[in-house]
Amino acid sequence: MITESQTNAPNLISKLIQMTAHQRVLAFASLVVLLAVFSVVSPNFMQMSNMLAILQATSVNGVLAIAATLVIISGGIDLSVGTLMTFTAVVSGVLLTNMNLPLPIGVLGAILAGAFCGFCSGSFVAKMKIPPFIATLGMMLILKGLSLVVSDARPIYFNDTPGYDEISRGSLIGEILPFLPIPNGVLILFVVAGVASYVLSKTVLGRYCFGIGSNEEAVRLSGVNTDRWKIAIYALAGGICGIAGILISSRLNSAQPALGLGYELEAIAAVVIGGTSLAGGRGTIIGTLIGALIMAVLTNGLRVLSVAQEWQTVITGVIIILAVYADMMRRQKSK
Amino acid sequence: MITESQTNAPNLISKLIQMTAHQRVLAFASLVVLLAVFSVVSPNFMQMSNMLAILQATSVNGVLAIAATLVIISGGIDLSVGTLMTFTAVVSGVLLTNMNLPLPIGVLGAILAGAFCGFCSGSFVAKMKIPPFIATLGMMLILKGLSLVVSDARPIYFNDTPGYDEISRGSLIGEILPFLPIPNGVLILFVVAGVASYVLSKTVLGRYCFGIGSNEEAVRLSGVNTDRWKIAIYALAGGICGIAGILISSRLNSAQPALGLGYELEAIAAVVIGGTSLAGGRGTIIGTLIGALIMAVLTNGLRVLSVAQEWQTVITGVIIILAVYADMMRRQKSK
Amino acid sequence: MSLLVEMRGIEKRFPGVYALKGVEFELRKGEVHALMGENGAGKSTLMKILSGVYKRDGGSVKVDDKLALFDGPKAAQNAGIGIIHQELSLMNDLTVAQNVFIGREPRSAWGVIDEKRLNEQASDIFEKMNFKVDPTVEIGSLTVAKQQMVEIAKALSFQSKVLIMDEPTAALNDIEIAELFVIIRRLKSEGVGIIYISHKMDEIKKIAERVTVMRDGEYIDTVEAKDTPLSKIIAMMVGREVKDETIDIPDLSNAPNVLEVKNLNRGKEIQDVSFSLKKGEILGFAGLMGAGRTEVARAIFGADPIDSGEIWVNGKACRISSPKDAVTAGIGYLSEDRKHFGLALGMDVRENIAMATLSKFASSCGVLNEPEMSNVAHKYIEQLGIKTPSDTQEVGFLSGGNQQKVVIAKWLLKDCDILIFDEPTRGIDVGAKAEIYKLLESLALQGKAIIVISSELPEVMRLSHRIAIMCQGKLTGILPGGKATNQEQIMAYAAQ
Amino acid sequence: DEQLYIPLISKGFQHQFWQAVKQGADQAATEFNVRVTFEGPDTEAQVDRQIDMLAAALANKPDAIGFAALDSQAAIPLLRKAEKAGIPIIAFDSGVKSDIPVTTATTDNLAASALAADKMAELIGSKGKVAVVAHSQTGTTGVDRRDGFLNRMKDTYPNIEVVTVQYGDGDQLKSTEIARAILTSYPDLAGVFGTNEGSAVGVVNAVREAKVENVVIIGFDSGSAQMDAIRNGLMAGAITQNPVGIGYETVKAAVQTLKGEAVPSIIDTGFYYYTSKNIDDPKIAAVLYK
Ligand SMILES: Nc1ncnc2c1ncn2[C@@H]1O[C@H](COP(=O)(O)OP(=O)(O)OP(=O)(O)O)[C@@H](O)[C@H]1O
Ligand SMILES: Nc1ncnc2c1ncn2[C@@H]1O[C@H](COP(=O)(O)OP(=O)(O)OP(=O)(O)O)[C@@H](O)[C@H]1O
Ligand SMILES: [Mg+2]
Ligand SMILES: [Mg+2]
Repeated sequence: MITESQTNAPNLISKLIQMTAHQRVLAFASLVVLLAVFSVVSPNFMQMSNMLAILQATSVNGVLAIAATLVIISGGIDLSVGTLMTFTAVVSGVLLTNMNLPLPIGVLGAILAGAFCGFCSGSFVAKMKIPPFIATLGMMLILKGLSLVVSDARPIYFNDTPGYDEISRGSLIGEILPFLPIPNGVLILFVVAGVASYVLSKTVLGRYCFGIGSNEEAVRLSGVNTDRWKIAIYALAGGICGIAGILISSRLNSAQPALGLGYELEAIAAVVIGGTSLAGGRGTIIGTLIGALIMAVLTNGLRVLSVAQEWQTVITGVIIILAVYADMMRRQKSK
Repeated sequence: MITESQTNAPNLISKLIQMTAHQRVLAFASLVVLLAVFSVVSPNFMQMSNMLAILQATSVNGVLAIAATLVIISGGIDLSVGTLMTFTAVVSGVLLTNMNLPLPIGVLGAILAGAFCGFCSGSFVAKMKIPPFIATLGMMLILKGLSLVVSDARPIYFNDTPGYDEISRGSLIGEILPFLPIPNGVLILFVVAGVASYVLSKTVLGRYCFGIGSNEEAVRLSGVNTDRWKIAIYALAGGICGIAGILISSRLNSAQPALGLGYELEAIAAVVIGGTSLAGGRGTIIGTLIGALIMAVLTNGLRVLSVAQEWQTVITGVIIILAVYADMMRRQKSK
Repeated sequence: MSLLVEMRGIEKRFPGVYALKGVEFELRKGEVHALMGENGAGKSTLMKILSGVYKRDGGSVKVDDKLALFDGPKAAQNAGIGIIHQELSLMNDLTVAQNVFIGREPRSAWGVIDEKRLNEQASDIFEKMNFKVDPTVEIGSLTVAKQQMVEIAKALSFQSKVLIMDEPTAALNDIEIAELFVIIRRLKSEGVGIIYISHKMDEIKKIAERVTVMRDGEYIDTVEAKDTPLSKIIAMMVGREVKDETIDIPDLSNAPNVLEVKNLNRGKEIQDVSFSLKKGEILGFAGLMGAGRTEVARAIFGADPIDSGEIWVNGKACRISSPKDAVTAGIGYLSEDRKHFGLALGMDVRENIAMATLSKFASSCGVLNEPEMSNVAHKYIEQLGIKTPSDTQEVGFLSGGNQQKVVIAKWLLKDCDILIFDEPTRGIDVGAKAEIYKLLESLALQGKAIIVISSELPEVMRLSHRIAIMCQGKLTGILPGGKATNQEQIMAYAAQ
Repeated sequence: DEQLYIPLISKGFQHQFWQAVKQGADQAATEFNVRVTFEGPDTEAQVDRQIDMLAAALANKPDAIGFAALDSQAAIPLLRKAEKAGIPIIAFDSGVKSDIPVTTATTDNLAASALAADKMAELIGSKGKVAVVAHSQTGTTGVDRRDGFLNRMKDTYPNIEVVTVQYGDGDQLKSTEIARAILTSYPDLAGVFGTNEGSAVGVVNAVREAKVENVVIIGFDSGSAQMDAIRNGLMAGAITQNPVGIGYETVKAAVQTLKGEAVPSIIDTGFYYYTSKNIDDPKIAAVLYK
C-alpha cells in the first residue's frame, strides 16, 4: 500500500517511513509477510481491486485508531471513538438531510460535534479527575444513546445531498491517474495520518502529549497547564473521530445510528499492534497505520481464502499475537 | 443487598465492610443513593423478588469482574473474560451432554479449561512479553472462534443433566430460610468474592499481585520470579471465569456459543467503578462487587421504570461518570 | 587475606555507549571499599553487573574465589550479594514492612502471610538502625529520605556477606548519615564486605579503607584511603585539578525584596513561615529531614494548595494556585525528587531541557524549531558536562548524576528571576558541583534571587548569603552566611 | 472440476436463525454440487463490515452471490459492480432498494408478527397489557417484527395496551434480565412477545425464574429451548419462518439463474404459527431447527 500512496504524497510517506525505521515499528515486517503469504496462497488476493478494498476497509478504522493514538500516547484511553464516530455521522445526517443545509456545513458540523464531545471527555478527565477509562466509557454510552435519540433509531440517508458519497467513494487520484483509482476515503486517511504525525512530532501539543503520557507531574511542575493540554488532546481526537464519521456515513451513503459499538476495541488494537504503549509516553502514527492495515489485510485475506468464519476469528487472534511477538523479539534484539 | 446476605455469611460480609471502610471504596455511597432513588421513584423496585433479580443479574458479571480485578491489580488487563466464560460453558456442555459424564466432571472441566486458557494468556504476557491488552485480545478472538467450532455453532442444552440448572437457579439458603430464597448463583458470587479477597489480602500470591502491579521491576530485583507469579494470576483469573461459565450456562440451562462478546467491557467497568486503578497496584474485591452491583441496579432500575432504551443508555453513561466523580471527590476530601 | 569479590576486565556496552572498558575491582572480607568516579563513569553499571541485574559483555567475576555467572538478581542474592540501588526501587502501594520483605514473607504452608510477624521483624530491623518509621504505612507517603532509609533496611535484612551501597547518602542529612556509618562499622566488624559509592568526598575519609577510581568506564587505580589526600583522589576522578574558590558575600543591604512570604500555613508541615528574598541573594534552607523545607518550596511554587498566607513578588501580592501561575510570576522550582517530579524519563535530553520553555521554541502556530532546541541543549550539555551520547538520548538511560544535571539545565534555560533549588547537587560529582556553585553565584550576580534547600550543611554554608533554618514545619531562625556562622549554631536551630 | 462458487453474505452468523439459513444453503450446495460459503457480521448494526465482506467475496470472482442486506441502500455501489461483472445477485431474508437482485427469498416479517399479535389477542381475550422483548432496535428484521406486532395491536385491538418495548440484542441473558424487569414493573402483565429465539427464550427464563403464572408468551423462530417451552406449555406458541428454506431457495435460485432458467421475482418461503398441538406435524417439523 505504502508504494501506491507514494505517488500522491511521496515526501509525507518517505518521512513516515524514516520515522518507522527510527521508531523501530517493526510490525511493518509482519505486514509485508502477511501480504506475501496471502498473495502466494490465493491468486485473487493481490489484485488492484482487492488492494483498494483493503485500503477502503482500513480507512475508517485507521482514522479512529489515529484518534485513539493521540489519547493513548498522552497516557489516557478513549473508548468512545466508535460511538462518537456514529454520533457525528448522525449529526451530519441531521444537518444535511433533515435540515437540508449545504454539504460543507454538514462536514464541519460533524467535526465540531466530535471535537465538542472530545472536549467533554477531556474535561471529565482533566478537571473532574475521572479515570479516562470511565470518562470515555460513560461518553461512549451517552453517545450510543444520543445517536438513537437524534436519528429516531432510523438510518438517515444522504440521497438528497449529491456528492456526499463521493467524499469517501469517489477518487480524485483516479481522475488524474486512471490506473490508480484510490478512493478519497483512503486519501483522507493518509492526509489525517500525515497531519497527526506532524502535530505529534513537530508541535508543542505533540511534545506535551508525550510529556504528559511519560510523566504528567513533571510536566505540570515545569509550569505547564497540563489540564488544558489534556483537554485539547481529547478534543483533537474527537474532531478526528468526526472525520471518521463523515467517512463511514459517506461510504454507506447513510448514517447508521446503531453502528460503532466494539469499534473502539479494534481501533485500540490497531494502536497497540502498531507499537504504541498503553502506558503512554511512546507511540507513532505510522505504527498505528500499519497496525490498522495488518488487521484489514488479515480479515480480507482470510475471507478471500474463504476460510470458515469461526476459524477466521481463531486465526486472527493467533496472528495478532504472533505479529506483536515478532515485533517484541526484534525490539529485544535491537536493545 | 449486603444486609440480606449478612444472614448467610455474617463474618465474611462484616470483614468485607471493614475493608470497604479501610480502602475508602466510596462507590458504596453511590450504590445506596441509587437504591434509595429507585425505591422512591418506582413502588415496584424495592421488592424482595426484584432485589433477588438484581443480585442474580450481578452474579455472572460480578464473578467475571472479580477475575478481571486480579489481573488489573497486577498491572495487566484481561479482555478475554467474556469469551472465556462462553468457552468454558461450551466445554462443560460437551463434557456433560455430548459425553454424558457426571456433573462434577463437567464443572471441574470448565474450571480447568478456564485456568488453562488463563495460563496461556499469562504465558504470552510473562514469557513472550506481549502487552496484556494484545495477549488477551488475541485470546478473546481465539476463544470466540473455538466456542463456535467446539459447539458446532449450536447451543448445547443440559436437559439430560438433571440439577445442572439448580447450580445457579436453585436456592440452598431458600431451603433453610424459606423467606430468603437467595439463588445459589448469588451465593457462589459471594463465596468467590470472599475467597478472592482473602487470597489478595492474606496470601503471597495476593502480595505479589499488588507488588507487580505497583512496580514489577522492583519486585523482580528483590529476587522474585515475577513471570511465574504473573502466569499464576492469569490462570487463577481464568479459573474464576470458568466458574462464571458454569453460572451462566446453568442459568440458561444451555451453553450459548455466541454469547460473551462485550461482557469484558462491563466487567472492567465494574472493576474501575469499584475504585481499582487500571494502572495496577491498588484495588479491592469488595469495591468490584459494589461496582458490579451499581451497574446491575442501574440497568434493572431503569428497566423497571421502563425508560425508553436509548435513554437508558444515556442515563447509565451519565450516572457511571457521576458515581465515580462522587467517589473521587470523597477521596480528595479524605486526603 | 581472602578476596570476597574479584572482578577482572569487565566489559559492558549499551547502544551508543561503551560503559565499561575492562574494569578491575576487588573486595576483601570486612573492608569498606569506596568506588569513586564522575557522573557516568560506570560505577552503577559495574555494581549492577556484580548484583546480576545486567549481564556483562566480557571479563570475569569471582565471589569467594568461585567463578560467578549470575543469570539474575536472585542468583546474586543467593551468592550473598546485597545491593542498595542508586535509584529507589520501591512498590509505592505496599507498606514499609511489605516492601522490606517482598519475596521473603513469613508464610504458612498454604502461602498465607503472617502479617503480624512481618511487621515485627521489620520493626526489629528499624530498631537496630534506630530509625523511626511505622512499618504499616504506605511507603509512597514517605519522603525520599525516609524511603532511602527503608531501602537500606531492606538490604541489611538480607544479611548478605557483600553489601553494595550505591549513593545511599545522596538523600540523607548528617544525622542519618551518622546513623548509617554506625551500621556500616558494625557490619565491618561482622566481616561483611561493603562497596560504597558516594559523591560526598568527606565521607570517604571517614569510613573507607581503600578507594577504587574509575573514569569514563576505565579503571584508573586502587589506593589506600588514609594515605591518599582527597585532592589526589579527585584529580584521579576528574583528570584535572578541581578548585572551588569562594567569593565573598556581596552587600545586598539596599537591594529590593523580590520575594516575600508572609505567614504561610499548610497542615502540620508548614506553620506560619515568613521570610523575604532579595534581588541577587542566595538564601540557604537548612533543616533535618521532615523539617518541611520541601513543603515550603512546593507551596510557594503552587504545587500544593496552602491553608493560608501570602506570597509577594516584586512588591505585589500574587495568587499562585498552580505551578503555571508561579512560573508566570517568574518563580522556578527544581524538585528534590528528579525521578517523580523532575524528568519525563521516556523522553530525550533535548525535550527534557526544553520542557519548561517549549513555547519559546514554537512558532505562532505551535510548530517547534528543533535545530534551535538542539543548539540550546548542546550549550548546557557543554556547560554542565552532561555525559550523554547525544541530545536525543532517552534521559532514562543517563546515569543518576547526569539526569540531575538535565533538570538543572531545564531551570537554567527557563531563566526565572526567582529560582528555588531543592537538593540541587543530589548525586552530582565533585567536579560538576564546583561548576554548579559557580553557576549559582554568577546567576546571583546577574541579579537573580535564589533559594537553595540542601541537607548538606557544608553546601548551604558554602553558598548562602543568609541561612534560614527550619524545624518541624516552623522557620526557627535566619543566620548570616559565610564565615559568620558555624554548624553548631545552625544545628541548634534545626533541632529545637 | 469447475464447481460453481456461490458465497452467501448474511446479516449474522452466530445466531441460530442464521445458522439454520446456513444449514439450508449447505443442503442445496450438496444437492446441486456447488461450493457455498456463508458469512455475516457479529451484529446487525455493522453495515460497513457487511460491505467489506461483500467486497472480499467479489474479489474471488464468484459465479453468483447471495446477499441479505443489513441496509437497503448501502451496498448498491458494490452490487452495481457485481452486475457489471455479470455476477447475479440473489437477495435473501430482506430486500434491497434496487432492481439488481434477480430475486428475493424472504418472508414477510410484518405479516408474520401481525399473526403473532392476533394469536396473543386471542389468548388474552383481546384486552390487557402486553410487552415486547425485541432483538434489534435498528435491524430490519427486528424493526419489522416489532412494528408488525405493534401496528396490528393498535389497529385491531384497542383494549390491548403495549406497555413497553425493550431490546435485548437477541442475547438470552440480557433478554432474561429485561423480561424480569418488565415482569416486576407490570405485575398485571397479560402477555409478552419475543421477536426472535434469543428474546423468546429469555422471556421464558424470566417467567420461570420469577415463578409468575398466567403470562402468555408468544415467541419467534424455533430452537430446542423454545420448542421445549412450547411442549411443556410455558410458551403458548411461536411464529416460525422457514430459515432452512430461505437458505435452500437462495442457493437454488442462484443455480437456476446461472443455468439460464427463469426464477420468480419473489420467493416467499412462508411462515407458520405453531403450538404444542401442531409442533410435530411434518409440515411444521420440517421448518423448525433444533
Ligand atoms: N540502560 C542503559 N542504556 C544506555 N546507556 C546506559 C544505561 N545505563 C547506563 N548507561 C550509560 O552508561 C554510563 C555509565 O552509567 P552509570 O550509571 O554506571 O554511571 P555512574 O558512574 O553510576 O554515574 P553516577 O555517579 O551519575 O551514578 C553512562 O554514560 C550512562 O549514560
Ligand atoms: N510525598 C509526601 N507524602 C506525604 N507526606 C510527605 C511527602 N513529602 C513530605 N512529606 C512530609 O512532609 C514533611 C516534610 O517533608 P520533607 O521531609 O521533604 O521536608 P524537607 O525539609 O524537605 O526534608 P528533606 O527535603 O530533607 O527530605 C515530613 O513530615 C514528610 O513526612
Ligand atoms: Mg550511579
Ligand atoms: Mg526536601
